[in-house]
Amino acid sequence: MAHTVRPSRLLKNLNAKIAAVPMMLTAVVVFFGFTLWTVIFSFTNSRMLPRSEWVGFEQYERLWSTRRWLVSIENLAIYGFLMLVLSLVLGFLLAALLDQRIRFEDGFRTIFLYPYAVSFIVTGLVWQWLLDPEYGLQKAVRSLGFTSFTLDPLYDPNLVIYGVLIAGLWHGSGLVMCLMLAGLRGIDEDVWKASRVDGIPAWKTYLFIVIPMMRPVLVTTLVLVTAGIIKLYDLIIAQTGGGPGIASEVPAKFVFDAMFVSQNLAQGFAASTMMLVAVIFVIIPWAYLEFGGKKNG
Amino acid sequence: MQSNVSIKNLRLEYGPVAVLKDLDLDIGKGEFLVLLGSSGCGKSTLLNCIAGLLEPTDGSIFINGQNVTWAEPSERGIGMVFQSYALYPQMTVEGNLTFGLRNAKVPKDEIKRRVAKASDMLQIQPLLSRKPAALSGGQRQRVAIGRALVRDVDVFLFDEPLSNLDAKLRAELRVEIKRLHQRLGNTMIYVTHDQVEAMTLADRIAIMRGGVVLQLAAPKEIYNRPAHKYVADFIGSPAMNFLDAVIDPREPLIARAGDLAIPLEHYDFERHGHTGPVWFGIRPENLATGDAANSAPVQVDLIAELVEPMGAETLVWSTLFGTPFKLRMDGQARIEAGDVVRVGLDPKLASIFDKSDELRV
Amino acid sequence: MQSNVSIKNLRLEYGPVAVLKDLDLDIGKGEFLVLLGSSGCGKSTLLNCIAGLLEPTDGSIFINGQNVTWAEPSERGIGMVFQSYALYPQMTVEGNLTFGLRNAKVPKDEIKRRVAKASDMLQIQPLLSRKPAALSGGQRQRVAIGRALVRDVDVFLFDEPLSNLDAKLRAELRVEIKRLHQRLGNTMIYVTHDQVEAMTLADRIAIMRGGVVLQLAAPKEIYNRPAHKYVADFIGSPAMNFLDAVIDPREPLIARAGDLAIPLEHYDFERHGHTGPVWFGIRPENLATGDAANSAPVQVDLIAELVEPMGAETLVWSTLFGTPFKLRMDGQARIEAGDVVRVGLDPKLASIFDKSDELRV
Amino acid sequence: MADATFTHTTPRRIWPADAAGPRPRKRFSQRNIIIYSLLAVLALYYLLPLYVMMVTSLKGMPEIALGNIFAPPTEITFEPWVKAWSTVCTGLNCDGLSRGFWNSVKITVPSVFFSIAIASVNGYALSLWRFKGANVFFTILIIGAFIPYQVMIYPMVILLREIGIYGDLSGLVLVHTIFGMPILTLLFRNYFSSVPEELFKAARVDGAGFWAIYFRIMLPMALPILVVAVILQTTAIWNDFLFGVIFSRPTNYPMTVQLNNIVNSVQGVKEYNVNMAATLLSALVPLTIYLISGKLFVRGIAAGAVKG
Amino acid sequence: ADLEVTHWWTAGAEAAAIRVIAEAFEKTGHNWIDGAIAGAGGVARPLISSRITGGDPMGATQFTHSNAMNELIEAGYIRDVTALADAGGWREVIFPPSLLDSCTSESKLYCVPSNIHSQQWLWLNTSVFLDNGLAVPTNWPEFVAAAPKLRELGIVPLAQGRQAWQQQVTFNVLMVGLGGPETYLRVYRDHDAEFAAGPEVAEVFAAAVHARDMMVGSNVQEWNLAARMVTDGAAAGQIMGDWVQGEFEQAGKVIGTDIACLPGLGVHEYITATGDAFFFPVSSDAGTVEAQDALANVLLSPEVQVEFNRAKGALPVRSDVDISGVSPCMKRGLEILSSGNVIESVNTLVSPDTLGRVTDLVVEFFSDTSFTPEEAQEEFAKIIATAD
Ligand SMILES: Nc1ncnc2c1ncn2[C@@H]1O[C@H](COP(=O)(O)OP(=O)(O)OP(=O)(O)O)[C@@H](O)[C@H]1O
Ligand SMILES: Nc1ncnc2c1ncn2[C@@H]1O[C@H](COP(=O)(O)OP(=O)(O)OP(=O)(O)O)[C@@H](O)[C@H]1O
Ligand SMILES: [Mg+2]
Ligand SMILES: [Mg+2]
Repeated sequence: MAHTVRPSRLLKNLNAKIAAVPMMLTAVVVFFGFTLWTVIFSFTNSRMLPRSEWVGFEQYERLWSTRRWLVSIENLAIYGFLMLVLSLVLGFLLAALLDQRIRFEDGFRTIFLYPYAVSFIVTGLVWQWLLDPEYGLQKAVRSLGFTSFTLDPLYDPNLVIYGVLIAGLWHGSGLVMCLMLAGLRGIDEDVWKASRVDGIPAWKTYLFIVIPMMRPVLVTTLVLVTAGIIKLYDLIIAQTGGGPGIASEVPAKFVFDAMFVSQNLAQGFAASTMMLVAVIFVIIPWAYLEFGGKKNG
Repeated sequence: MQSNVSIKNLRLEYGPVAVLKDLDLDIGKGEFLVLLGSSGCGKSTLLNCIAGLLEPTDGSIFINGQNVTWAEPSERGIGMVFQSYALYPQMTVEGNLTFGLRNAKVPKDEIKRRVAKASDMLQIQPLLSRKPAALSGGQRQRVAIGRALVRDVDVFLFDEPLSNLDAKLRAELRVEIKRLHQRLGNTMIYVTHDQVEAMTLADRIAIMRGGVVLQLAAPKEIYNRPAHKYVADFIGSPAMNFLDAVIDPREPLIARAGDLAIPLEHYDFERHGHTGPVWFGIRPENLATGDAANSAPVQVDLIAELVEPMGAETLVWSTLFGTPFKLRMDGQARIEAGDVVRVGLDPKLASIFDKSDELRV
Repeated sequence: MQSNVSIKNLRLEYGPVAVLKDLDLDIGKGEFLVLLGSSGCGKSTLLNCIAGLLEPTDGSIFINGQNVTWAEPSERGIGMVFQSYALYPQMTVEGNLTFGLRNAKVPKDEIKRRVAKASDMLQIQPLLSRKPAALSGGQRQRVAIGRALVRDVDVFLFDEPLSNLDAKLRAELRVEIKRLHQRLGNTMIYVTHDQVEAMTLADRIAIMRGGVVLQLAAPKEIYNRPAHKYVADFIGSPAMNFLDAVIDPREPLIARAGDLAIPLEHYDFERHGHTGPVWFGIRPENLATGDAANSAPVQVDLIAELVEPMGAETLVWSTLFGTPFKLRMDGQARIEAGDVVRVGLDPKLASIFDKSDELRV
Repeated sequence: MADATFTHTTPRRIWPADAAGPRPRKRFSQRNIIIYSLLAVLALYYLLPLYVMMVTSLKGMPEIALGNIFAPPTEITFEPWVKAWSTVCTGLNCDGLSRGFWNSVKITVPSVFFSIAIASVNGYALSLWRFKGANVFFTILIIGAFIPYQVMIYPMVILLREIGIYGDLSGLVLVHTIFGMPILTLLFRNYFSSVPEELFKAARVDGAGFWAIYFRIMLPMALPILVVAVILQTTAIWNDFLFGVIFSRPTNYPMTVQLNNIVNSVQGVKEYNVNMAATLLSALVPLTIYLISGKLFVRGIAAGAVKG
Repeated sequence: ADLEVTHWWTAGAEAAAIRVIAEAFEKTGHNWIDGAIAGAGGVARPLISSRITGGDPMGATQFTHSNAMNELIEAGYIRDVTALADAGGWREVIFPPSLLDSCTSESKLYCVPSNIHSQQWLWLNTSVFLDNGLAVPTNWPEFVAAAPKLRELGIVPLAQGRQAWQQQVTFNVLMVGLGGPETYLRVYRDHDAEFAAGPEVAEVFAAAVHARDMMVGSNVQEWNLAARMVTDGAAAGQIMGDWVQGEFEQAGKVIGTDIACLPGLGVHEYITATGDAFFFPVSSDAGTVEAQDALANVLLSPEVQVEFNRAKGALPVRSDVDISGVSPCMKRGLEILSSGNVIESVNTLVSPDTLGRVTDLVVEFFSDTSFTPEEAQEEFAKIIATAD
């Protein structure tokens, strides 16, 4: 018979290991190696081309004294927080409405989901037009006789990020709805019955029983939404270009501009390293939530 | 018997399919009624209608004399226990027990009192501060019962509460539920497809098939005098043996099966003088073997094809006139495959069904 | 008896936890061995080791005399049937049966022949072109057995093949598997936690607990002379009654339980002269009632607390010296809760276990 | 269960709004009115942009200058569509979006194929073969899903340069495959984890190896999740802007980049109608995919994507 | 051979201009592959440089004169065209010579200038003033004074696109025009932070506040849309480089009569004479090199210079070509050039990084009315202190 002695550990599942080589390479070279490279070069004074002249934390000091960076961070914080909360709320609301055994469920679901199919570029452009005071909603409402109606968030530095949020929500809440709906459908029908027998109103059942039961779905959703928020870039490019002024700048754009427009790679690396640090702070609690209690993935 | 839950002409349709077909049922106060039937026969549907979780298409439901057909589940005075427990996973056991009461604004000390009583009764006091995930299956089911208990209602509904548990636990909890019923004296309606549960728990059993009740009677009656071939076949394990027989109109007191002539003068007819093709049914445990066989009115010799020793008893599989024929013998009986067994058959203990409508004759 | 599957010193650890602890087992050619034990005792783990689906930490496995400890599952000459059927959902029944053969590049007509034979034996010919989704549970399980059958192997492994089926179907398929074994004469290793299956199918039963085999013996032996209190408790439904008793060194042939003195001169001791605290165990079906009670060596009067009529028999729940005590009576016995029953107890039929090591004395 | 909801006779769950007491049923309860009006209002928010784009893209420039964006076109013209597709200029290239469209196809098809092929094998190996150390790589990969692309772009440029495929379609395909890997692998891993392990064991007893099990057992079973993956990847890659800008040369620009160019190359008056037609054109493929297979998407998500 | 040429000339007049070059180039038997990148230099520059460093260089690329190219030149990515220049005698014909200096490194030439642009212009729609009974301003202070009246009439005094580079241009035009060349150079050439915090620069910031107020209401992004506001009469003026003339002319305006121009804002008449240039990434492909040679020669051929610059509204880089027919404003520009009132562009004075920081500051300042000039100047001085 083929194996009478214990085969070598390395050769065990050899095919599986070979098949996983692309993944290992990606993980080690790209996600780990590249990130490390970027972090290392953020301590140089590289300009247009990477070079290894060490300058310590100089890039970071400069970064944190740059107004545009601070504005970017603040914008991302506002957008991220609101996007997270509102897309979860809106997505859940939509899913809960669709879960009421309504008619035309497929139709409504498609309506809520289709924005997810279009690119951020399209999303940004559309909402730029809709929120254009000379052309879009404001003009339309004014022409109905409400002449004092104002809706021009994209031209108000204090409101522009909310204008972006409207577009972001439009784009992303459909997917959240989809995930939530799957979660709701996965909940034991008997729990609903039990709460009905207990005489608990529907909203309370959702709030105190159903939502806590949907933790796995919520975690998945959270991961997807958060990963999307940090990468916020295309939408800004298409909708506001960072303006008015620098009022809607975001870190991803800051990095891009620093690396390619200002040709200060190291500054861009420093900024992206800061983004990485922020991400790690997001991931740690998530990993804890996800894997903390139980073993085995 | 004063009727506590009363169902009149209940009909429920899913589109063109009627799941409950003009069903009538009266359940007395304090009665333990078991709804028994195979999967898909409409037991859960009926229970959900009584609970108010499904809207019937037609008919009405009375609880304590009041028409509750359109009332909210929480207003019907019912408590319900589910197969999957349906505990609220993120609340403690105490939270689970009290959620409904707190919601109904029951005073604090009243809640306390009821929880104490229920948890005492079910011996779940040490678990009160745990979450359901930290409980075993049996404990969860006990909490689920407790949740119904604290509602202080007249009618308890159980939907296969034990079928997710393993055999040992099932037997234990079955006894607990029976005891609970004896102590509380509430009306209980209990859905199951396990005949042992039905036989041991019920005051009366309603056997359902295809949305109608085939027979509603006490367990012994159902066991000894099944009204329908389906009931006879469904109840009893191993199932009843059926022989293809004919009652000739010329000799209405003899059933002929194969080359046997079975005298029926001691058979307790439901429909006297019935003739024609029939199923002659006899339970494996009602067949006499050994010495007793020789004194039975009818005797046959069978070849044991397969012997299943099961500890306390032994099952023997054989064939008679081309159909499988089982007998149940004592656990210590020494018999092996290939042996010939003389079997005695007492028509008094048999059940005979008309072949066309499958009803008892 | 020539040994076909032989397991030596098998050890399997998940991290620090040893799931199988230096387990030894010899299974004879053509034997039907059942692994019985409660959930989590390591039955599936052992079976998976034999099949080559898990790598043991230590020890070795021989099949047909060859060391296969490190061989691929497909090279071991085994066929396996799983609890969840594990049919390939996108293939037809025929595809399912032939997948392994096609993998092994068996010639076309040989495949045809084997499929014909297996499907004939299992009566699944009409199903060959259907997908598993279009089959009932019983049919699926039959196909799963067929898949093992066509491999034409010496050893069949079954992992709780029937536990996903309903009671009626389970009883039927059980008989089929038994017949299959009688016809094929293969070695079969069958995992279950259902004692009825174990009792009826097995040539020998290995009762496992916590990764070790507690007792390996024929069903009757296990039922009548359990070697361990756990085995005694596990086998038999309802479970054996246990009385807290003491054998005084001064009178080694009397066990005292409560105010009873039970003479042991007819008890078949395993460890002669054993004294000290013991469990005195007696099965509910070995208790005599009625006239027979009066002629038994020991007699007690019990109050029936709960009566469970189960058709062919009736269970009576009572209490003796503070512990629950069950008796099993005839199905036609007329008894109700509250009645006093005289019970006769024959030490010859009892099993006694040492309290410290729980082994039979 | 959804299928049954469209028949009149379906018994409803009774809800609090239906209250107590014997009373006849109403077809439109208060509850339904609230639900449907909420849904209608929300649907408006989601449909508004599509409506405006549609309507505007069918108007002529004079009408746009005058009118209300919500007014339907008085005279429908398809000229903006034609212009957007085939004649609008970026610099000297006046072949509209059509070139970008084919570029997008050329980028999307291989990228979707390779990223799914690799990720599904990863997910399969991770969930069923579980070799030592696999989880370390997987963890890095998942953390990688969060890392902003900006962190990795520059070294990526260097890598592609060193391999010699910078600016090539193959380079872009590689980039999409790499950055699509985390989420897709997670998706497939979760899905394959929910496949009964016994099936895998049965196949091993039947003598099937790594690839045989993958191709003949697992892949055919993975249809729901494949649909999800194809939809997600197609839309993500089709809609990608950043990688398209950085890793391709103008002759290879995907549609999104071209769209941005066209919309931003203002020559005289802003031609809203052409821009919107161009926008709709660029969104056409993913939109069609969603409209056709949205139901499968939802089902697939429910089947495997949701488990944590 | 095929030659891919990247550029960001996508606006109407610019596109017409590049077509002139492309057509002339194709006459030499080579094939022009157009690599237009929309969205101005800010979008295009990174793409161009990442393609060059990424090993996928285009055949040639348009670029503004700036330090941005220096690193690429130093790293050896850009072709040395000294030989071509010597053969074509470029040093003799190109005027002003500073055009070549800015892309000369270690006495080797790396670019081919194509046109001269000057940024320091204020353009005014004369009919807006005259129709409303106002005099056409002749300098910045007069323009500021007229602003309130224009506002009353519902006219935006100053139309400016909101893109970052335009705001930067606006600010630096104010710096040259109002502060004068000394101020400008002390800040950007000498990086004199103390001076940058001083009163001269404070005046520039004060003017910037005026500009900020005058810009309210010009909610457009692109410069050509801002130009359109001017030609439509929705706005009165625009600060923009001379390339904007192309847009005015396309709208049917006559430069000099319909549109008035004030170089150096009519205060300090100094202009930068920088323009666009073409760079040739190093290529090992002989065909490509040949095509590059051809393009270099086409760019500087007198016919192309005339036609191209006429279309683009820029000045030719050769002093020996016929410039009859250029607008009065261009003539004015040429005069200023000849008189030597030329200053270096910020692009060549400071690094893109420094300029980027200045741009960020200016952009924020122009968009946020609560940003006081004092704060802004303080920030500005900080940037200058670390400028390079
Ligand atoms: N939502 C539904 N739409 C259509 N038919 C349904 C629906 N729910 C249940 N049914 C049908 O109603 C019949 C009765 O279902 P019910 O759940 O009452 O059966 P049951 O007796 O409780 O079975 P089980 O023992 O499996 O729980 C079944 O045939 C089922 O197919
Ligand atoms: N992958 C694993 N990691 C750690 N422990 C495991 C793993 N798989 C099984 N075990 C443990 O091994 C023990 C034996 O498991 P096994 O599946 O063999 O039990 P079993 O006897 O087949 O039970 P059941 O009747 O429930 O199938 C259990 O206690 C289980 O917790
Ligand atoms: Mg049911
Ligand atoms: Mg198991």
